[in-house]
Amino acid sequence: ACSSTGSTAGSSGSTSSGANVSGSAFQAQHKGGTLTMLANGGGGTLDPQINYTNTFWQLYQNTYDGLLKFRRGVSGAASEEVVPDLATAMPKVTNSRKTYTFTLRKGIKFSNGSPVTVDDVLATFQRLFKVSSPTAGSWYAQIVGADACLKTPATCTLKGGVVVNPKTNEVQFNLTSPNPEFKYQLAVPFTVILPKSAPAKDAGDTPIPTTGPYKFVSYDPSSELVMVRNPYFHEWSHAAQPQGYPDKMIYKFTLDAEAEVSAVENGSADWMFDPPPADRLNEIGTKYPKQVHINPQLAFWYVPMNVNIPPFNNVKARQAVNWAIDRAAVVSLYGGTKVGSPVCTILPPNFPGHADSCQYTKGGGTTWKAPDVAKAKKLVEESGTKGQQVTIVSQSDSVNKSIGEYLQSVLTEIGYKASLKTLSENIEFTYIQNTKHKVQISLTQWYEDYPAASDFLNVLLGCSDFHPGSDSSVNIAGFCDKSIDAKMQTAEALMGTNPDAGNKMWGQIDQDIMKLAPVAPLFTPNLVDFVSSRVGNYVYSNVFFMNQDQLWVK
Amino acid sequence: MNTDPRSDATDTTSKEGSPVTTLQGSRPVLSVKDLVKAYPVGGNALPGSRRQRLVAVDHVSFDLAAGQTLGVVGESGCGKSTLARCIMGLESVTEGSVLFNDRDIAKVSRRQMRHLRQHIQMVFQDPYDSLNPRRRVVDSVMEPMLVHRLAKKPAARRRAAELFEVVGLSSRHLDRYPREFSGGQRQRIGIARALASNPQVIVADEPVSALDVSVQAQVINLLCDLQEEMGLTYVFISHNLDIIRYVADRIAVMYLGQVMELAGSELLSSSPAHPYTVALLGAVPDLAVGPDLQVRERIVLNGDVPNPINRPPGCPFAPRCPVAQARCIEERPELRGLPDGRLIACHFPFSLSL
Amino acid sequence: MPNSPETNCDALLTVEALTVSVRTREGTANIVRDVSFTVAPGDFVGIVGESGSGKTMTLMNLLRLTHDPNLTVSGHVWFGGEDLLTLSEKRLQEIRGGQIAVIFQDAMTALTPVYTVGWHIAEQLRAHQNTSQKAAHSRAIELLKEVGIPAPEVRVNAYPHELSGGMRQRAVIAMALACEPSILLADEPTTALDVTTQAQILDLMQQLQSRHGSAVIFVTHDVGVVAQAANKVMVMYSGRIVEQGPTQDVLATPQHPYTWGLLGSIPKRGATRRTVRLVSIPGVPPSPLTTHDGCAFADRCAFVHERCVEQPPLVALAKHPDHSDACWLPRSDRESLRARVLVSAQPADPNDTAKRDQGPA
Amino acid sequence: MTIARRTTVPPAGEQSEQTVREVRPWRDATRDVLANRAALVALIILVIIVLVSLLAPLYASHVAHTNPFTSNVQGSIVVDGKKVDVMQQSATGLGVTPIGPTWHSRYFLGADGQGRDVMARVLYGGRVSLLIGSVSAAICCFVATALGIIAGYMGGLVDGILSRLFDVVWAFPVYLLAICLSIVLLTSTLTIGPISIGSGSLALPIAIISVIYVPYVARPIRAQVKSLRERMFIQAARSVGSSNWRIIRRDVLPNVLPSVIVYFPIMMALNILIAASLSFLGVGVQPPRAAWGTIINDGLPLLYTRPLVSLAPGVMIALTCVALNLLGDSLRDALDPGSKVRVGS
Amino acid sequence: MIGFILRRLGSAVLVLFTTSAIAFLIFFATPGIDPAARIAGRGASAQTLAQVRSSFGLDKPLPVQYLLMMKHLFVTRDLNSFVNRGEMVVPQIVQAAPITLSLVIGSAIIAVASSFALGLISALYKGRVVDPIIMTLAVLGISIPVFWLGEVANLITQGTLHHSAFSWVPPLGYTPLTQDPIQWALHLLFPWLTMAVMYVGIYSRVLRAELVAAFNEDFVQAARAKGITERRVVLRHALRCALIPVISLFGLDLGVLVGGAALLTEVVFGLPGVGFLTYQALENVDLSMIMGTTIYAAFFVVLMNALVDILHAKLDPRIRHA
Ligand SMILES: Nc1ncnc2c1ncn2[C@@H]1O[C@H](COP(=O)(O)OP(=O)(O)OP(=O)(O)O)[C@@H](O)[C@H]1O
Ligand SMILES: Nc1ncnc2c1ncn2[C@@H]1O[C@H](COP(=O)(O)OP(=O)(O)OP(=O)(O)O)[C@@H](O)[C@H]1O
Ligand SMILES: [Mg+2]
Ligand SMILES: [Mg+2]
Repeated sequence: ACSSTGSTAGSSGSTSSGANVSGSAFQAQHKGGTLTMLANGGGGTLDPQINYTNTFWQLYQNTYDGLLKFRRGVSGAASEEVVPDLATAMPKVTNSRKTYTFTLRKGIKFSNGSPVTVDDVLATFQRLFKVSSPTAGSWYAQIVGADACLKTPATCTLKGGVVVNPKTNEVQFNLTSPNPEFKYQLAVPFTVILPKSAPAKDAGDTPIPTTGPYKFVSYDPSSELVMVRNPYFHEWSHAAQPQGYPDKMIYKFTLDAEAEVSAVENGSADWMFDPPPADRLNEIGTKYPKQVHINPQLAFWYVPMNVNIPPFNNVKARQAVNWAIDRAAVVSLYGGTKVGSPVCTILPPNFPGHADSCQYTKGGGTTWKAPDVAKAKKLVEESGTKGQQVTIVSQSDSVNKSIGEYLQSVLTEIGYKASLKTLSENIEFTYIQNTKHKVQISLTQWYEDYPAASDFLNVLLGCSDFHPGSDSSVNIAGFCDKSIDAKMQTAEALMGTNPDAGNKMWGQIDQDIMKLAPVAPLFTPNLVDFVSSRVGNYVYSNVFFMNQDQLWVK
Repeated sequence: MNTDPRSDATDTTSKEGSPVTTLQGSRPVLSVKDLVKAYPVGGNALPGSRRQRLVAVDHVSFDLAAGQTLGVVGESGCGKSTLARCIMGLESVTEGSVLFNDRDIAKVSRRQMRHLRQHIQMVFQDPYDSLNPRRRVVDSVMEPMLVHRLAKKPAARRRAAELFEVVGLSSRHLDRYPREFSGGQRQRIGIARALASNPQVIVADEPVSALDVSVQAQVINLLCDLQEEMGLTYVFISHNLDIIRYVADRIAVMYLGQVMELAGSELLSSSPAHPYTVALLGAVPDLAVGPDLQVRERIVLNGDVPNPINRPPGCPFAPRCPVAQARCIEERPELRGLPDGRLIACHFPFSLSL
Repeated sequence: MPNSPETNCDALLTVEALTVSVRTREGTANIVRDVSFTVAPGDFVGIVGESGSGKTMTLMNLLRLTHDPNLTVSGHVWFGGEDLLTLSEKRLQEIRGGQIAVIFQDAMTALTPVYTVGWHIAEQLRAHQNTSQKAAHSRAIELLKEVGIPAPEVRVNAYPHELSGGMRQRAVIAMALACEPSILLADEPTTALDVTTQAQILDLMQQLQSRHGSAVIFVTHDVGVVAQAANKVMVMYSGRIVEQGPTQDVLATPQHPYTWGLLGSIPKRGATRRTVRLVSIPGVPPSPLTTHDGCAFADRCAFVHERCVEQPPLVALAKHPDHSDACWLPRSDRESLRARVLVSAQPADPNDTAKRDQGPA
Repeated sequence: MTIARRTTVPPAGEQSEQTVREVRPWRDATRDVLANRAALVALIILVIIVLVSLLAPLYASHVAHTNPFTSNVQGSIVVDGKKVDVMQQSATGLGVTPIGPTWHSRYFLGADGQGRDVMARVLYGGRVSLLIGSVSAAICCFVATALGIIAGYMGGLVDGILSRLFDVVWAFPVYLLAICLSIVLLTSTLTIGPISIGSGSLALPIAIISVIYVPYVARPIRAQVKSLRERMFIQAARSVGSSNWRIIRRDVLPNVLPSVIVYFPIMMALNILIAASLSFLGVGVQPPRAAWGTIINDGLPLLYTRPLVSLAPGVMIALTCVALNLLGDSLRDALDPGSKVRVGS
Repeated sequence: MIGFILRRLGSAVLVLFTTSAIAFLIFFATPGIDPAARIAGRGASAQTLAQVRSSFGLDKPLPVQYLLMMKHLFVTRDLNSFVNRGEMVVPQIVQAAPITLSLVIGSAIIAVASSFALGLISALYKGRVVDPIIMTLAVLGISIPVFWLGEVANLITQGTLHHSAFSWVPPLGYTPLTQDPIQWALHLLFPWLTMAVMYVGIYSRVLRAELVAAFNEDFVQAARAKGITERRVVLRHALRCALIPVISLFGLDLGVLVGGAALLTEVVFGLPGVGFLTYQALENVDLSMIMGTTIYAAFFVVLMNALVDILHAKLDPRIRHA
């Protein structure tokens, strides 16, 4: 009975205390029923090698399997562990960490009845390039032969990169250089094993056969997605892919968040994907405390400042912003102290490499206490940037906009002529990345792909992710400090050999970066899951959130 | 005048020695030669759609000497207003020419046209519509003077005041809006406007049709007096034969865009030659007031004016003509001169009498 | 029937002191004042007068056809022993179109543009007779034929705008005659038409009237039309009847100065601007808003005198009891005064600008 | 014949000088508007709304003592002797609710999601909304009049092209056009000659809104000019020798002006509504500026807890638009003689 | 007649082309919405971007891209959404259309019925108290922002009163008619009413004005003179003629509404109709979807324009022969 785990875990963020590492045994009496889930809109294509949304990554956990997988059926830190899934065991790593060898389990069938073979594995990795999977060029470029695949996807063979042996059922990956994060990258949905018959193009709304406990029946992005049990599924690893409880899962996509809350409240739906709107939090917190589960997320909201154009090319100006922002106020705007906690570092609490430290808080200390507006004003004065025009760019949804408005008010207070420009979330993220738009300061957020410090520090503030003039330049601040970049290389290399030392080094890099203040971290959000009263067995994975298939609806 | 409309009117007159078309020795002020005005109607500009031609004015010719009045009479839609607009240069001419003091209005440049406009002015049918309701009447009257730079504003205003007195209005009313005037008064203002640029020719298109009988007489008297005083030349259009007979020296009877008969006023009313003229005269009730009052027997025509788009091939009047013969339906009669000086477009003149 | 007039038992319609006034923002306007007349069967009554003299208002209020809440109508309109002004709406509906039909001035606007001519006639028929749609339709064709519309089987399905003005007016006449009314009210039925067409219509109306024997009340501002068609004439000025009588009498020996002006302002045959000057009545008709106790024509009258501040009554001529007028001028002087009006106009003196009709101001 | 038809209405009695009432079209219209009770009420409401909007700074600084543009998330005020947080944390720590109406000088209508005084914001919002409404209505009417006159007077090809253009703008879904345009303009600064419209600028919504309804006004104006062209007084002006430009200025313009004036308040109401709709869709006035529409939008997340945040500006919009529409109606009655029965004169 | 049809078709094609071209150009004038960047996902490498660009034809010249898009939209009808590659534009619109139609038609029926009643009463009782009351309400109807009214309706029916007076109101959303007619109607009731308010305001005002004008027409008086009942005078003569402009107006509005102008109502009430689709496409700056909905909208506008012309000719014989 893990149902209470999440809700008790919420307060401090240390969720591992009550976690059941091995996961609970299957309780047959709760098997059956239909789980109804709600989301504001569909998650786009159903193709797991292309889809890059939280909405569907969560679903792929109980439908598809990769060679590896983050542990399922458990809450807390244990869920960050990578376990063998379709592979019989964790890979043998040889050739100075450049060769990974897996053995494929036998006797597993796709939901269309065909068996899972090593050919499917090879085809899956070729398809990764053929369909131009979003991270094909960044995460999987080190596989031997990936260069050619990136150039001409249609003829991708990955010869020498992915070597399969149908006799031994072995799969071998050869990399051009060591990649400490490779195991994580094999545990995300991009590399789930698909039948080789899967079309070499975006499958769109057409489901591709699954291996997990559920399969997709129908998908209409504007109305609903239906999943039923995969008749060919049997549990081969309780840790990687446990049996699910509901017989059927329906995901509906037509309501807005307000309506979703009402629907879950009155039991016409069991769970909502979207965070409950801020004005309903109080209501559900007081009226339905038992149905609310709050869990910390490995993410942070932050304010990147463009270090290459005025006024934030001046470090004092950037520091001033860090001093001035009242993180508590921002948390208030986000929904209150239960749903977010102020942060001072880039790496979220509980994230590998995180070390408590706070350089910009009134009175000092390792945690954030209060803003120091006087100091901020002084710094602005000293920087000589006072009175300059500053435009903040934020997303246009109500929470982002209200934080944006707050920032605008703060910047005005410390001496800038600030204005706010809100853009639809789909534009904003690419808009602020492109240096052509001369964005001075913006509001955005970063959610981890997998639990590795480089996924924050290197990706967000490393020189390699700064591409002037491109819409894909996730180093929004345009921060490129040669010495820090060198340190990051070292830390990354260290991760392969000595993860603890590596993580420690990442923590230091975090603080070094914060001295230069290219960003102002605001808070780390907590995920509020609101479920209907009949739902039991709530399990929350740090990586892919709630385990939908583990919910009891009976 | 002979049947060839292109020949010079004065010459033909001298040849025929006709008393009616005498121009009292002077050259014509206004001379219309073979004027045709056709409108494209129906269909559209797209290729493939057949546009039809509506001939509103069909080969009309006449000369007008200074100080004379030409009356134009005819039923609704016979092209009287179109003729007036063509004379005024408000409408492009399809064929033929309108000569004002020997200059072809259709061919002069825009600047010259503007200059010419000064000398030909118009009085409109609807006194309620011919004055801009949103402008003071004085502005309307001053407009020709300002446009033609005949006077600066204060002088123009003084002249407008004079003109007001001339047409029998008080100069105190200069600054009023048209709404404040009765129809007859408005028509006087329209006349004042027409006089403002000292024109030689005034084209009056049904100037009294919209007015009450008692007021009609006021306006007709005014126009006649002004003509005497200023030596104006009029083209006077009306559908009322009584009025035309009263004001005109010569009368052109129009039917379906064509001149049916053109003759001196007295000649035309005393001995109409064209059956249509006869019918027209007959349709007008004669009001000889007094003990000798008697109502004359009328000639009632059958049918309606034919559609100007599908004109009959023969005489346009043939379908309604009580004395039409086969030839009338087949052959269109040309306008020709008769010995008594009148011009007529009929194969069988004098076949119908009052 | 308490107040039914006994005097005119042979009269078809008797109008007594019909008065129409209307409330406006500027005050109350008397549009029709104290109008009385009778119509016998077979009469063809012409009402003449200038625009705004109240002709239409008189005619329309006989059947209470004006629907303006600001209007007040008083007096009596006796028809068949009933006072139309006090009759119930329901009974009135039976009379309208049935016993008394109306022809409007502009046939284009008097026909609902979206229905065919046949539909209009059928509606008229079916409003008063219990006939089938089909019978009504064939009767419509007959009626159209009767008023001289060529190819009535085709025209019956024509929409008003598809017909020429004359045909439209004929169709309206056909509609009005559909139920064989005993009285036909016609408001300027020929004003919008060409002279030749006007002659056709007048001819037609006279024919039909003599055939059906109905009485016609006929409004026009063209004295010529009255002269041609009517056997009785009423001259209206400023809402009052100023002269009335048999057409012959009124036109031959007009009594009222206004009638003189009216007749004199029409050019006579043979008269031209060089020989004769038109008689014109100076000024314009008074606004119905102005309240004048005396004779309304006084302002424009060449023979105005002290008595004119009083409203003259309609008095019959001694010799011709049917011919009456409302003027204070002594009967004996009328002949010479009339001659003066008409004679003074005779020799036109173009140089005498003093004679020019001055505008009112 | 009905008396509404001008040609049968006899002129004013002109017997004597004294009885003649002077006619001044504009003054008459003003008098008519003022005589109409509904119009008078509308006018008074409008004047009040404009006045209080103009006096918004006075209210904010002297009555409410707040700055309606500064977030006040952590602030607190004293209400009835008790200290109250402006943004009240719920006991469970889930959710924060802004203070409700105090019915005192501060936070009279409560606070919005940023802890700002709703009353002050609504007043300030009025300034922006009215500005957007009036300026875009003015631009729209101006452009539409110009185009309508050109199309109607020139006729032919020019008319054909302009009419098609109106058709296209009309067929283009309004919101689509507005949102598309505003996305373009938001993300890239629009530069037309010396004028450059940045994202924060009010010129942005004004520009968008004034484009959308140009056909709405231009089409009837075009039709009116087309029929005016056939009117005799225009022919008279032409026959007198006036140039086209002079005719347009002296004869056409004064005659379409009444329609334009009638359209102005109606367009203003429409524009205020469409500006609000655009704000609702997230394009339009950008913060920190607030128009009524943006305040409604800001208040939507608080709809169920603090409905006044959205209700108050909505009521203001409705009130303003009712007043403007009533004014437009009575202007139409006063300026368009065709629609009214005039007797005597 | 052929000329008429040709002209209609010509202008329809012109409008469709221009609107789609405008939408297309606006899209490409907008920075930061490079579809490739979004298709490729966050943190995509430059190669991936280039790859996506070429595979989706985004590196071709604009006119070619436009033509390609048109081809996918009309010929093969397999145009994919730019944001959610799996979504096909045409089926999405086809699916959303019935919802918009349900909304618009229901609301139109309510609007027409009530505005007829109100306009007729108002015109018949012109000068009495009911007239100004109705007309003021009508003005109010056109003065209330529809989205605000919708939100207020939601506040009332879904807020605190939801548990008492309005417990019968289902939560926001849509149920297809084929699935459950009663739920369908209940779901749409408040959207219908909300959307109808403005149109009731417009039509009742127009109808009243037209009726008042018609009552002043000679033919109404002439009809009375025929001795037919007042009822017939009003309904068959005055109303029949007054209806013509109202019906044209109604037809045009219907076209615009079905074309997506019901967007605000759909968004407020969570109805996944075409307007909602448009709204989402705009939020996501999804060009192909925007193109789809724009052309769909323009199509309906043009179609309704044509229908109105035909209907107009049917109702008004004067037009037929012009
Ligand atoms: N702009 C135009 N386009 C097409 N046809 C026209 C145009 N103007 C006049 N017509 C047609 O030309 C013919 C002559 O018209 P015109 O106005 O000259 O007649 P009219 O004799 O003045 O008639 P009325 O007595 O009614 O004024 C008519 O059939 C009319 O329909
Ligand atoms: N409903 C009304 N309200 C106010 N005044 C009216 C109304 N109906 C008519 N009048 C006025 O009554 C007077 C007489 O009108 P009426 O229509 O009877 O004149 P008429 O003699 O028929 O004129 P016309 O020859 O122009 O048809 C006019 O001055 C007119 O303005
Ligand atoms: Mg004419
Ligand atoms: Mg009349």
